[in-house]
Amino acid sequence: MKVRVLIRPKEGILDPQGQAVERALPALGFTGVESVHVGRLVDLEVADPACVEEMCEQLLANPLIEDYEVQVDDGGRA
Amino acid sequence: MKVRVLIRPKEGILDPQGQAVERALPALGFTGVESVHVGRLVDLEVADPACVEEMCEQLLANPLIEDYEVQVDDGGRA
Amino acid sequence: MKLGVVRFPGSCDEVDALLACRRFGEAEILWHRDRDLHGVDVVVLPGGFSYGDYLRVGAIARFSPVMEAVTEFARAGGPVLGICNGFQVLCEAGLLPGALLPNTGLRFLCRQVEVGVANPATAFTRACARGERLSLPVKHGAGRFHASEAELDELEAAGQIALRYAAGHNPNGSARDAAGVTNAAGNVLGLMPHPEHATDPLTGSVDGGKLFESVAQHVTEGAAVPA
Amino acid sequence: MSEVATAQRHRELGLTDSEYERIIDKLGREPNRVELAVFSLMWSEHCAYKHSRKLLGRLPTEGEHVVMGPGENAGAVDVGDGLAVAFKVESHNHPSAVEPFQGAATGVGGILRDVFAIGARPIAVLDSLRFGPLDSPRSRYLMNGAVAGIGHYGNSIGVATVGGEILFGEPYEHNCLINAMCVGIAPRKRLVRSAAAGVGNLVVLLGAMTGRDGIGGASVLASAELGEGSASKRPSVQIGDPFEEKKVLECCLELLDRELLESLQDLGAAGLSSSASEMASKGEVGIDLDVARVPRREPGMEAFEVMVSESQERMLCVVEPARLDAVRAVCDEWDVRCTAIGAVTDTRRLRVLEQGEPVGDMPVEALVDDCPLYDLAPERPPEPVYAPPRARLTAGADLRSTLLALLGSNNIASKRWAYEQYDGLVGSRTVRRPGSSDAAVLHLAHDGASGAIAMSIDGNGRRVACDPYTGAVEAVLECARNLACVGAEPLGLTNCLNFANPEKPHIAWQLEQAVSGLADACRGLGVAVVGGNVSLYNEGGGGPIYPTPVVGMVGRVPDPGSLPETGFVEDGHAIALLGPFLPALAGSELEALRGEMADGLPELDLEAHARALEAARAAVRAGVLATAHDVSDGGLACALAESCLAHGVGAQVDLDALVARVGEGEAEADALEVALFGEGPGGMVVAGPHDSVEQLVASLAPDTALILGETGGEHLTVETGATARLEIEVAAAATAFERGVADHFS
Ligand SMILES: Nc1ncnc2c1ncn2[C@@H]1O[C@H](COP(=O)(O)OP(=O)(O)O)[C@@H](O)[C@H]1O
Ligand SMILES: [Mg+2]
Repeated sequence: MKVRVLIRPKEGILDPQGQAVERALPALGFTGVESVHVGRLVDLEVADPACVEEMCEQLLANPLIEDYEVQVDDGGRA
Repeated sequence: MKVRVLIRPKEGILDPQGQAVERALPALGFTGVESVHVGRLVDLEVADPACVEEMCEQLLANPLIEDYEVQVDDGGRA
Repeated sequence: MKLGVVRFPGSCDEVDALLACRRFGEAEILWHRDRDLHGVDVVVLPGGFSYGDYLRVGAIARFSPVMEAVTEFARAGGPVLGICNGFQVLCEAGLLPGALLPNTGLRFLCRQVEVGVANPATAFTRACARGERLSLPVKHGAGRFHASEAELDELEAAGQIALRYAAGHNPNGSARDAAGVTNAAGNVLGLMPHPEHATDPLTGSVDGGKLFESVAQHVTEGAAVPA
Repeated sequence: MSEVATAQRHRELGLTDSEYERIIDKLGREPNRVELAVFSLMWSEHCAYKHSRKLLGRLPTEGEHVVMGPGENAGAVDVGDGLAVAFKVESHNHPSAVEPFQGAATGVGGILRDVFAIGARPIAVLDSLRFGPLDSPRSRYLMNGAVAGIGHYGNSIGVATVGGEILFGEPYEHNCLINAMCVGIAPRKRLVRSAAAGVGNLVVLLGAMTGRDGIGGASVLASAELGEGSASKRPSVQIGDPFEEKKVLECCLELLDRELLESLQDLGAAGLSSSASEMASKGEVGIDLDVARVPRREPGMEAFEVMVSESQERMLCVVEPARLDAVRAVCDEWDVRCTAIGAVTDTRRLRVLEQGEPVGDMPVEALVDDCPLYDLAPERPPEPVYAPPRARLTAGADLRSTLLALLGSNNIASKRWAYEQYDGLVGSRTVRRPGSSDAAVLHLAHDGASGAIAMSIDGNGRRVACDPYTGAVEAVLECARNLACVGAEPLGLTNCLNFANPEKPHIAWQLEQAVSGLADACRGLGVAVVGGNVSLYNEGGGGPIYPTPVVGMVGRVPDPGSLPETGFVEDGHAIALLGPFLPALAGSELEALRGEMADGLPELDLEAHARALEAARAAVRAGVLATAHDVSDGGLACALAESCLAHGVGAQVDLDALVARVGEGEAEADALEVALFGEGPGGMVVAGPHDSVEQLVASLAPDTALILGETGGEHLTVETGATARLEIEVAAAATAFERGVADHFS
């Protein structure tokens, strides 16, 4: 089954990448953009989606600094 | 409006990150995982979601090597 | 004193660490697949890019077979030094508090910095005086030490932030200018600067030798760290 | 395939009709798809050097230090104690113009492979980069990406990036140059050649899986002008994987240490096609390859795609069948993929099979040696080829503001912003890191040799554009002077010839002149060329690049323990100017800042320069100098200012003698300006205790040695007679110098 994991910097943790993007946008003519955050996306195919949570805890995310969200593509809308 | 951009290595482009994760998982006891790809996730709030496409082309993604998918959070399910 | 330097696939500074160690004792390379530590007195996790660090620095390396033995060794009070990537691995493995994030400048930085010894009572700083300044190189892209404010207060109170960047020398935005952090017992030190690259007058400063001298004392005189 | 379709296809692949005829002639029939793909790449400029090979014959390639000359993956010279130093420079210009980060990263990956392909452990990388001026966003984008990419690859694989140069000019705006040089070290007995040998031996592929990377890259990206259509060619960006290469590198060196390989070759441009045919050609054998055995990253790849894929981080080796298991065991230990994909035959043909069925069959000689070589039709251009640079200095600026403008200009300002992104220390050999020396110095104690090696990479395209012959000579001299500043004598030279379209007569003239200049300079200094690379067709939308021969040199330093610094180290040292330095404004940075460009550079006397280099080297080796710094861009004033700002030590100098040397013809004010900011080869600023410097100067002819003054204070003060003509606080000079480039990226 296809699974998508969204990993984001925990709230309150400085996200210089997000800030850099936010600063760069106006120069390109994009205004009205805020709260930019950059995280990671992991797509995978797995036999048993139940173990993805555990994978995140152990490897894909660092729970000290990151939040994660698991989305299982059950064929319909993610 | 909240927008989420999913950025992934283009198909056929080498994805060393995905490979590294895929090879690490069995050692942790996670079997049956394949097609791992690692990409980036950008969350942002924007007044006019119509311009996000253009932002991806110009800054957020590298269209030469990455595909992107824009998801607008219209209040309901993304 | 016998030191073991762990080589992960993708380690880069393991030979540098080995050469530095050999100035102060015997030293050998431990392969990431090793399950025992060949009886070494000190373990060094070197800098470099273990497993390419493609997911998150240090994330994959901590699952190497050798890390089980290192964890056991550290928990039993054995001295463990994590340099740069090794620091990152120790945090990921939970042997040290906190985490290391990308530098605030978002770029890799290689430069000489000044570091002050904030706690001279750890296994790796006991040959230093409190407040002593060391000139050491840094070279990393993800060295910004992070922990919660409460945790940082605790670490500071307990003397676990053993090394601090001197004013104006913090290269990465580390909280509280933390350059090197120990576990509560003081036998595990992780630091972003590279002491192994500061042991030869020909290639730079020799201040990094202080860390190796410290651990040599620690090994020969016993673990009783002077208060 | 219909005849018409085929005809179009060969042209699309970059083959001319007559080249296609020749292929038919060599094969005795029409090529099939696989063969056409292989031929088109093997006969591309990039692989066949069809417009440069004849010229390259002029370069001297033999010398007492040479262990391996051009023709192997990298050249090698002897450094004593049974050790050899291998090095080569290579370009990755076109890929970097498309995607600077990955282009530059894979450029580094490629040159590293060339060095470990001959059995040497890479220990240093140097980079030579050219961009448009930094006030252009595109130039900043390219530089930002390229520098990060070089750092990413070198830092991750653990090879120190210890030196380089970055220069700017309008003609590079649409066609940046990314040249990378790698230096490696090996016990001489580990050096290996790429010639395949031993009929019946296995051909084994090591490393990464094969994907559709850079299909057609060599012909399309590297050998054609980047024009409007290039957007459609873009999907062929290759991604570098330094982690994979690190494993492959360690694995290959271990395989060689255990003497398990007969020969070894990297996969570069044209992938398997070129590696296999060159190995077969050098060994005078044939090779059969079965593409079905090649591990693939993607499903559905066709045979021709496998043959021409430029997937990175792969090596090809020849192994005796009985040793295959031992090879496998080493590969397993390093977690490196290892697949026998073919065998050495006695047919002298490259045969491509797919599951045993032949899908291509070509004479090796036709692939490697029979590509037509073209004569250039050089013609000196009747009028200037390049528009002068944009003026950036207001007319009538006084000497102080002129100096500040120069120090802060793109070309002269500190490149700290870039080199701080490179790990220059890994390996524990770096005695002189970037910013602390004109040449990088690496000691060899850990490798079992005494002493150290010094290395430098140089080339000033704008000066070569003013005068291709003299400009090229100067590039060699500058490299040698950088080495002399650390007491190193050159052991060998590598070069990368970055030029525009050689089919145009004036570009051909530049190329011909520059190669002659290189050849003469090498002969004059007694240095052999042990390898190099040619990158042609460097003209994007904005016209041709400046002709840019880049020279890399490696030299030997007997004692790295007492090297001078590039800056003044303490007050009260005597300052002298060594060398037959005769400054002129022609081709100088000042001229460029004023928006002018000379036609022609002053002639120079190579023999005098060779003697002066020898003397400078001897002086440095004598260990009496605290400071030695080469006079280069921005002239003597900039060299002095740089020496002051390195450690914040001021200086007071008197230029009477130099002004007199500059010249009869010039009005006095002009002569001072020329003495301060004029450029030319041969100059070196040195400092040290009065006794030793005065003795040194007295021992040399007056036209090659002048006492200038003394270090000390917080200013750089220049006098003529007893009158101060230019005074500047060292701190102000430092600020201009440090911010000139960095501010563009903040
Ligand atoms: N400008 C040059 N000067 C000297 N040798 C050169 C030059 N250009 C190419 N060569 C030599 O020609 C051979 C082929 O070069 P190249 O195709 O770049 O090799 P590779 O495919 O191994 O990178 C090499 O041995 C190289 O050293
Ligand atoms: Mg090669």
